[in-house]
Amino acid sequence: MTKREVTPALAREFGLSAEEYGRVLAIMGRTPSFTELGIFSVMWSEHCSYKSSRVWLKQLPTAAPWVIHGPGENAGVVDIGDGLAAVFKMESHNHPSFIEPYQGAATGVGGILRDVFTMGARPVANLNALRFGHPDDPRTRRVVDGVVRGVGGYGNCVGVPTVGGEVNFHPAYSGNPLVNAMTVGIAPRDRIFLSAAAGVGNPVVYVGSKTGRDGIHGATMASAEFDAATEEKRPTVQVGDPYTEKLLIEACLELMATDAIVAIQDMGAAGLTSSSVEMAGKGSVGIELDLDQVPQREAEMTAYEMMLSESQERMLMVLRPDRQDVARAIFEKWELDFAVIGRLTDTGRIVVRHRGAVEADIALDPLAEQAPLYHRPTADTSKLPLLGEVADPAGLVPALLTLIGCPDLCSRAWVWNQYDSTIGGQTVQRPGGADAAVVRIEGSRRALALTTDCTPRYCAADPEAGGMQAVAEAWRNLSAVGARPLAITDNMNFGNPEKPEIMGQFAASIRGMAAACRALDFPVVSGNVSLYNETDGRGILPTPAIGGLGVLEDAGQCVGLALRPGLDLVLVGTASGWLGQSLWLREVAGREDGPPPPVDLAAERRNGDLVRELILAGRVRACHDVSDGGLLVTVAEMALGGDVGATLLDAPAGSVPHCFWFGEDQARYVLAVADADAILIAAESAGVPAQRLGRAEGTHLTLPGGVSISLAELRAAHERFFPAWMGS
Amino acid sequence: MKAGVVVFPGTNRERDIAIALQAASGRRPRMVWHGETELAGLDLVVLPGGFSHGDYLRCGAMAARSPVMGAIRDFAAAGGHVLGVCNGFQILAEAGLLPGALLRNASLRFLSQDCHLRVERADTAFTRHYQPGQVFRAPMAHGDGNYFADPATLDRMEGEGLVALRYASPEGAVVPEANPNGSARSIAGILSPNGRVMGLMPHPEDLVDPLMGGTDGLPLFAGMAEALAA
Amino acid sequence: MKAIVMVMLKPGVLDPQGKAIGHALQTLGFAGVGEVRAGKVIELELSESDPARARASAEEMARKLLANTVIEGFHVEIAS
Amino acid sequence: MKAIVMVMLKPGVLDPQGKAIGHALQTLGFAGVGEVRAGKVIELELSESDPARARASAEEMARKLLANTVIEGFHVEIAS
Ligand SMILES: Nc1ncnc2c1ncn2[C@@H]1O[C@H](COP(=O)(O)OP(=O)(O)O)[C@@H](O)[C@H]1O
Ligand SMILES: [Mg+2]
Repeated sequence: MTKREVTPALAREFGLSAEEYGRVLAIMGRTPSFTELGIFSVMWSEHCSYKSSRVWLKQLPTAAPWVIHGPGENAGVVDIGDGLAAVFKMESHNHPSFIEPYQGAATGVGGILRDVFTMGARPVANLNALRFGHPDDPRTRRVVDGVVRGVGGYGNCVGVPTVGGEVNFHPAYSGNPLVNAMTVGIAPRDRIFLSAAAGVGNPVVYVGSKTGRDGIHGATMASAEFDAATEEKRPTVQVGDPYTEKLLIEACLELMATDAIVAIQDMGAAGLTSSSVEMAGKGSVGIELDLDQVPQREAEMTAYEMMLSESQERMLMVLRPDRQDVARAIFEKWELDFAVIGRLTDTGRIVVRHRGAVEADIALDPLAEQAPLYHRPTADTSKLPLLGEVADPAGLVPALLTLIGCPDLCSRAWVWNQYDSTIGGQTVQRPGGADAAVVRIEGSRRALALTTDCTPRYCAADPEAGGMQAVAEAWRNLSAVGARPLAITDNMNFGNPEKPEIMGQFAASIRGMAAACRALDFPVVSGNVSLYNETDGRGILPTPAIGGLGVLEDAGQCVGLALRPGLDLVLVGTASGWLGQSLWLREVAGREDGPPPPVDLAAERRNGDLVRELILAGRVRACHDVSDGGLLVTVAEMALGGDVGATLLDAPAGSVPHCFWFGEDQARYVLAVADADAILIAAESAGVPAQRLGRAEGTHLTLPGGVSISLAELRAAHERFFPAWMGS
Repeated sequence: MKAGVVVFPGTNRERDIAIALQAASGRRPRMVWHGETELAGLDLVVLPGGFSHGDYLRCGAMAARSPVMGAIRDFAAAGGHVLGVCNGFQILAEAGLLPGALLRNASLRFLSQDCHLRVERADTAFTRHYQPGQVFRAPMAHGDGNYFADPATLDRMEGEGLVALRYASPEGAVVPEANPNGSARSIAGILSPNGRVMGLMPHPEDLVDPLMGGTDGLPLFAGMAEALAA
Repeated sequence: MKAIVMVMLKPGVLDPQGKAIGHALQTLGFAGVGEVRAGKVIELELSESDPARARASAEEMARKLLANTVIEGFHVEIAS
Repeated sequence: MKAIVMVMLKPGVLDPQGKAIGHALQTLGFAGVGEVRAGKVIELELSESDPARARASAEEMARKLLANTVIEGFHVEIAS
């Protein structure tokens, strides 16, 4: 890219406001060079600086005795016992996935994997939380097809099982799908690698793939200076190479078994710039880079291009000088590039040289400390009035068929069948088998439970309740397999933060999440913020996606959701018949209305603790939390899971049947147990409401009053949508 | 049984295979790097699943031409036993150690799901712990498992009893509905004429522990451990 | 009339497949191999008998379906 | 010198990808599309400057690696 004269207009093109550019001038004491301006613009971008969200994120609780590293590192780290730590994080690749669904999703998976293995953890599981436009929108199919292929294409090839996730559809995501990828890894708890550089004189080493002109600063793409010739060289969509990533994982883990690494950081957004600036900044040292040494894929790359390239599958390390050869041998064995591209200094500055010229020379402290931080105005989020009575237009069985077959509730087998979920040989609960995926830790009885959750329609109606609900549901899904919930990662997907109503949604969601995290002892240890998810001025539904992690001491104690014949069904929790924002209301009554179900955090905790205790005591054969679609959908999913029918008792006296069976009250679980009476007694002594629901038997789901529907018919309705829609 | 597990760049199910071999034989297999050519002392060589060399160009194509394959060819010629699973099967076919080729799944999608396999030959070192006609469950995870050979080759293979495993319904019926990837004659696993080289697409190694939902795959490894006990 | 549509990644877009093939050729001892790019070729039997119209139609197919123009370019040849 | 190697499935080998493309073209409203076959193209930059020798070498690469002759045929073109 040809250098251009640095002017306030160019700064604006690079996404810096006049005030921000003024700050750049003050820090530099002169007009910055083209490359320097590029460095400031990416470091101070929303993506790297969290300038709109930082003030709010601080409100999230991040500590607990088992938290080893909270937010601020490449990923969160928690103690899972046996001298091991789980390392995990979730990250969005929303915009790239709309432009190029396959590569956008694939590189999203690649990026989050690097965040985890850069800390010394072997990745053991991937999850993906996906939101798409309405299925009737002609664009949606192509996006779904590409995203699912991309997630699978990358994860399957690197050999990390994809064990869970979620899929939602809503018109608000039509021009703005959400692809949130989560990776979980395991490391010895005393062998965690961090990114703070140390040791003046130590070599700065680049490993992985070569650098090309991939994904360079979006702002400059619109530059009027582009002509036909540069058009060909135009910053391009990043293409992922999972094969190289697999080699990079093996090479890094092999090197991490030695004592060669002082600090390590993946090159993610803003590539070499953010990795070198952050490593040096965190370690309070200076750094010198010689770009002539950077492995390059294309000819004639400029300093600007190399500093801003987002080529995939690259890492930056600081090594002990006497271990450089050991490291080089390992990377050469794995056929990866290895190059010493600089060294640490004591100047507190980043100095970038290329072809004999100093292309950038910036003091690191002010670059970090004077980064913009905005207290953007927030508008209060209005609450919807309570729903009045809503009559049942359909009857229970037709409503059940509609719900269990609708895009938001139907079987996701079409999706997860494209993801290798068994590789590693440790997957105890695969997708669809339980409320959380369960992955055993190789060589032990211990296991991790993993889930992602968010109900965006609740968040849109009441962001605070929605944020709370998302955290509570993640906690509930972990409890429902018998795991002890430990911590979450989050992915805050919102619209334009410059609009007060969007910032209001953000702030309220954080408030709700923070309250739930505190009440459930479920801190946030990592996360990601994705703003400006808008097309033509219309924002997405506020979507604070939550990735939850829990631990089981003995994988053999976990339960799935499949019914078995002869068991009693018990509902734990209270059914008030809450229809506001329920799927029944939307799919059956045709309304999106009312406030979402309130979250009673004390009840969540009490009910979940009881359920977990019962599971670990071996008194529960199957368990499923009650979420989207309500009680009858929950029971139907359990029946389909075990291929056994159930006979249900009457709704309690005084309740309205369709409200009872389809309401979406929180803090509830359905248990399948051998001895319901004993469970009811246990619940009573714990102060937890519980009631008998029915019994698992036969080949039909039989509702009170004797109406019944065969499992075969239910299954056909449940499994129809995806294959029919995608044409195979 | 002394087993070697070959690791190509991009192989990713070597740990799964090692776990299954150890569960069955009590012995840790030796990991053999793709550049090695020394296989002396081994009773069994396993080529595990994965995406060797990214599976770029064609699945298994580049791995089939790597140095270790010459050694494996000699090892097989000298009567050694070789098992290729998934990518390993693709590599053996690309190397010409087994007939035919593995094409894209008929659905053109990666398929990760359980399938059922009917045992067509129970008199080999690999399958001796199953009964003839027995059906067992196995996970599968591949994009290119659609077995192809020309009709004459298929007829010859059937005649010589070289089909080891077929996709079937849980009840053992070999029907199109139970053929997940479009394989010719529902073929899931085949043998070399001397019965000492076997390739199969599914992953019995991922079903050897009740915690993972069953032990249907264990007899494969137990059978080899018994037959090849040194 | 036969149309042959060749679809290749645009210059500058990473081509992991081409890279791996080049590497493998080198390992197999082929000397003098420089850059390798991998792409797709689609052969279409068209009922159209006018070459110009056949080309125009194949090009439209490439734009609409055969190529992903975000990352790929294409090239059409007409044979009879 | 540039060699272009086109690799196609042999006649008689089922080509589900070609079939799927044909079907999709029809759905998009393209009329008069008969059989569709999908294959691969590999472009090689060769240091060889003699066209005949370049061709011979590309053909050997195809036989040894680029095509699986159990299922695929190939065709080499030399451009300068
Ligand atoms: N994108 C996905 N990838 C893998 N598994 C998925 C995906 N979406 C949904 N699943 C799986 O489908 C099952 C049902 O999902 P969901 O209805 O969201 O569960 P819940 O309501 O219990 O949280 C879960 O096992 C989940 O992990
Ligand atoms: Mg759930």
